[in-house]
Amino acid sequence: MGWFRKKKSASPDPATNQDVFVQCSQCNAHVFREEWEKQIKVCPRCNFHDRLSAQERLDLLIDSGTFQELGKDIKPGDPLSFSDARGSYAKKADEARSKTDMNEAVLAGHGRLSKLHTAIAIMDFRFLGGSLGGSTGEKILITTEYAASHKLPCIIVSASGGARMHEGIVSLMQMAKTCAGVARLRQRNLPLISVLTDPTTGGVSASYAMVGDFHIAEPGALIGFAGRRVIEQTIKQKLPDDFQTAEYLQQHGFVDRIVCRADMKSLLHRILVYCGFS
Amino acid sequence: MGWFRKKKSASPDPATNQDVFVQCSQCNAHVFREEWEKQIKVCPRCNFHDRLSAQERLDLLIDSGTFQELGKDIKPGDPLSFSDARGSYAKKADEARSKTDMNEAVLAGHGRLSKLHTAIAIMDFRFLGGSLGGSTGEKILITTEYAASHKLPCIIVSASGGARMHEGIVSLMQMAKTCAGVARLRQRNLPLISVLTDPTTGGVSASYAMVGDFHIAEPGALIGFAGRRVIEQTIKQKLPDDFQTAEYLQQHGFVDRIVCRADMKSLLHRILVYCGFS
Amino acid sequence: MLDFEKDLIELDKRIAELKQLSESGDADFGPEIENLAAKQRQLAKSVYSTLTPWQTVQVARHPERPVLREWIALLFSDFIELHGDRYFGDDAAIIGGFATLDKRRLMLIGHQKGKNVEENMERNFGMGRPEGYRKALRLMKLAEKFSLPVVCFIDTPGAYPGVDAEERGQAEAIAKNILEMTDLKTPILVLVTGEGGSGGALGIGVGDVILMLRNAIYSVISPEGCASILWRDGAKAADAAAALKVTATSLLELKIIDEIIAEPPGGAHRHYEATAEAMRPVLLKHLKRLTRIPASKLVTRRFEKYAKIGRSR
Amino acid sequence: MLDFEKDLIELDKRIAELKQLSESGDADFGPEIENLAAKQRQLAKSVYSTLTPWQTVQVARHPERPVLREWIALLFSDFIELHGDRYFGDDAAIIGGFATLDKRRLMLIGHQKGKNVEENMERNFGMGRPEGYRKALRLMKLAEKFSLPVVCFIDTPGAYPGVDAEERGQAEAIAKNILEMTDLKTPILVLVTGEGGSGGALGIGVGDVILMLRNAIYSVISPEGCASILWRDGAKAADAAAALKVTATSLLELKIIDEIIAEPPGGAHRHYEATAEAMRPVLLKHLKRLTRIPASKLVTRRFEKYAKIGRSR
Ligand SMILES: [Zn+2]
Ligand SMILES: [Zn+2]
Repeated sequence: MGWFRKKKSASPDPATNQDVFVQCSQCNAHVFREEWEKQIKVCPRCNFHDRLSAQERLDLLIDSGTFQELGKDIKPGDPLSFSDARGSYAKKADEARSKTDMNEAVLAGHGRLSKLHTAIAIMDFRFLGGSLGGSTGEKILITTEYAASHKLPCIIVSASGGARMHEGIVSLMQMAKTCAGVARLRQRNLPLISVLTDPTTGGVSASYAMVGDFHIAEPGALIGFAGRRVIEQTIKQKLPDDFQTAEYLQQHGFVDRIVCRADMKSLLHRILVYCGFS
Repeated sequence: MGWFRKKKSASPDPATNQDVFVQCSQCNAHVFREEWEKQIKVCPRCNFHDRLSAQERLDLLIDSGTFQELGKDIKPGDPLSFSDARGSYAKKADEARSKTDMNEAVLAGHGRLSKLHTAIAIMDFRFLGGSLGGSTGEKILITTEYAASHKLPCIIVSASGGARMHEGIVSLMQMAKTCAGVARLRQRNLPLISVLTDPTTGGVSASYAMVGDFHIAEPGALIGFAGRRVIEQTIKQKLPDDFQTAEYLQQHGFVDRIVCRADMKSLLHRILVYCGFS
Repeated sequence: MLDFEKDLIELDKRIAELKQLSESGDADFGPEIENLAAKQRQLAKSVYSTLTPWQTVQVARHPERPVLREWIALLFSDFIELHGDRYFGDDAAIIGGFATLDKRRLMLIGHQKGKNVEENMERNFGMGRPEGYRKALRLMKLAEKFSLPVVCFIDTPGAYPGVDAEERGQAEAIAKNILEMTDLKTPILVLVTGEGGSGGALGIGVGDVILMLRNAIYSVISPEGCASILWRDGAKAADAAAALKVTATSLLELKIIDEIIAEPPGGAHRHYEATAEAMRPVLLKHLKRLTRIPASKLVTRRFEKYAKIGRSR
Repeated sequence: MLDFEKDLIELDKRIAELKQLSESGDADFGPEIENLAAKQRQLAKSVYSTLTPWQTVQVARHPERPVLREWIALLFSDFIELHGDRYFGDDAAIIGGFATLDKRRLMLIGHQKGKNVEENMERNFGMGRPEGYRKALRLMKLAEKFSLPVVCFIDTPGAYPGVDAEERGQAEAIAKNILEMTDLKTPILVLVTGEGGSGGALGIGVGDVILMLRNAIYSVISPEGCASILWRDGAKAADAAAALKVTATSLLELKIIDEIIAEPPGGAHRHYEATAEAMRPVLLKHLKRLTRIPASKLVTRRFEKYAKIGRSR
């Protein structure tokens, strides 16, 4: 499971004033930075949904001032004392922590979504590619456990390249650990809404992200199990452009709805109301 | 749902001595009648499984002298007072009764299968093409209900062209009625073994025959929802020879095992033992 | 154009012409229009009160008859369509999702026909494939989980008889749905709005209460199919339609359905809104009643109801 | 031929030659054979007691290593294979059915590799597709219904990374299995016999007790894949194998697995029966213990066990 899949984010436009313009990485449109932020990083020309940080996503979904974080201090362990050619995992994790100002690839907690109390976990792709390590899984689990014990709905926003291979088998086992948490929601008839954002692949797509009661995706998000390159090597053919997009997944029956970012909060709210929360 | 699908049975061979030989309708082999009966109507040359009457099937599966029939007197109703160009349904049903010496297309009851007590319903294609009428459904239901109330496993041997259109909507509703019976087995964790014999199509395949815990088919049996001719008209193409055979169904994931007639009883027994009966 | 509607359509046209003339301001045809409209209502009433079974079949299949999307727009609010079966695909011929009927939240599922050739190609004429039935079941289980009643709108010529549908287990998908619906721990309200085509209808049609629009039909086989088999002549479809008792009135007599919802004379295809408004209180009445019954009791009653059908003893 | 096995294979050959000569009756090489055999045992012991992680990977993937069909023949009686997922197909890469181990009835599920090119084409090298995982789940639910323990034999390079597998929801199928296995109300005993390849292994690998053969491996990614990503050089697979801690001994230390089943020196691929006989009592011991625990307790313990893994606080 290649956890570090690359897709360029919109970048400051070097040809023009970097403070004023942003260039869309999909259609190359030059967009006023102010407009870009106002559109929550969605290109006004081509509807490209650029990646959000966990904090940006939280601001988008949870009523201001209502969020209570859980497991803020949980940070990556290093169960294998792993090092590769480029150094130790411990160092990499520290770098990720200082780069993102987060302790792990998940922001976990609970808060109000248009007044409805909900547990929520949001992944951040900037933190080691949103890879699933032991503490990542732990923060997903404390979110589902909080929902289960407080009888709350649970929302998980995924963004991940897959397993965190520096934690080896411990990373793999997080798929079981998080699903065990989902099972406890299910035992209590509590809804899990899985929000699939770009990218949701590998071990995350093959665990909690794909066992929601509802699978809501952002347009164009990459969602799949195996990496594109691995598949191309296996079948010795080029893959179609829409392969593993949210639209492709919906067509094949695995996504309930694709919704533009601006409408996400209201859709989640309406679903929660239908699930009996008020 | 065309209930009267035709497939020639092996016939007395007119070219030779009709009392002594039978001709296989699949490979045209001439087989001694005595041998044919000894092989339980399976062609020794090509393994063609000719259709059995319900009584023959019962003799094959249930220990001699242990069968207790249920609902013997249940005979077809005529809820629509149905007549067509060739006369009344009531008359047709009477003819079927005298031809087959049965009151309905199902032989229902309970008995011992290699000493294991089991409820069993066996369809007979000779009775109006094994079509599913109100009383047919009733006899399936009394079988499942007997199993449910006595905590017995249930075996249903299907052979049917589908709905009995002379009973119109009442025929259709038998699909719900029989499945409601199956649900009550399921509620009690009692196994349903569905034995699929030639043919199992239309409303029977789309109800109790396809919701067994185990789907055991005879080689070459025709199993499907829509009739071959209807499909050919829809797609305007000829269908492959193996379309809707037991082998095709197994390949597509809907049949657990295909087993030769001679081994059927022992397989059913082994499965029942695994289900906890002894 | 349906044979028996010729005169009605003629009157429709003349009324429309006079209205146009009135609007262009040349003269006031008000009284004449009123006169013709009254005549039209009278004629519609007489034609529609004496429809033969075969004529009813034709009305049920009328290309202008409202399809599910239209019923949704007319009756429900806040529809959230939910896609996909989570196994193979998303069938456009059977759709479903959350919907609200006068503040009552429910899970709506139904066959989706098209209104023109393109739409019908996309919707496969409302003929479901296994993935459609499996999607429907997924939504029913969600409804059960979140204690919402299920409302099914039936309008299909039948389940799709194609090679791919057989390959992916059309029979199994329908059988599974029927089984699960007999055992679903939440109310199921079924309304046949157009064609109730055999197993393709029943695959989302098992319920606590079965309603039918006056000019809908429900049958184990198409009249044409029955005629070609039992009469050896597809042209005897009218005879078969009568013999099969496919109309709402016959099915109420047979106690297969629980209530008929009237359509204004002239049929639902002429009166979308009025028909919807006739449906609303009936749906609400049954929803109210059913949601008060404990789930386990519902399942027992559902069993008993189906167990009785076709009992000849 | 594996590098580190060269001398062993040379001895194997010489022993075989002498045996043949003895049998042809020309002379009695009994003492020489015994001598060589002792030497061979000694060498096997020393080679196999010091395998590096990368060498272990190679043993785990050895083309002569027993595959599921062979384990079934060696260990179980009355195997009744059950086919099909009831949705789409019957995957030959993941098989299962009822089986009996010394009078204990159970549901056996496992990856099925081939032993030659044709078999491997048919079995897709033991790489499951969604229909394989869905069949496995169906069988687990049957086991739960009829109160039989589930025994899973793991031996796969990974789930199949193909277009069709993605189309039919490889991720969903594996995720669903993992979820259901954490919640299955019957004992699950898992044995990694060869390659435990990532999600493809875990898709039938969640259980109450996880066992491994001494020379089996279990990893989140293939050493080659990890090397090409983290070392930017696929040839550094040996380094990656060591860093990933893929061997049974490492995994026991990490408390991911519960017990190691020894293989005779020389490996399972040289000692089919002896390895099977080493497996039998261990499987029986755990089956005996697990089947005495009430199902609800099992599920709670399973949750607690997985909840602990990777907890860094
Ligand atoms: Zn753009
Ligand atoms: Zn023959």
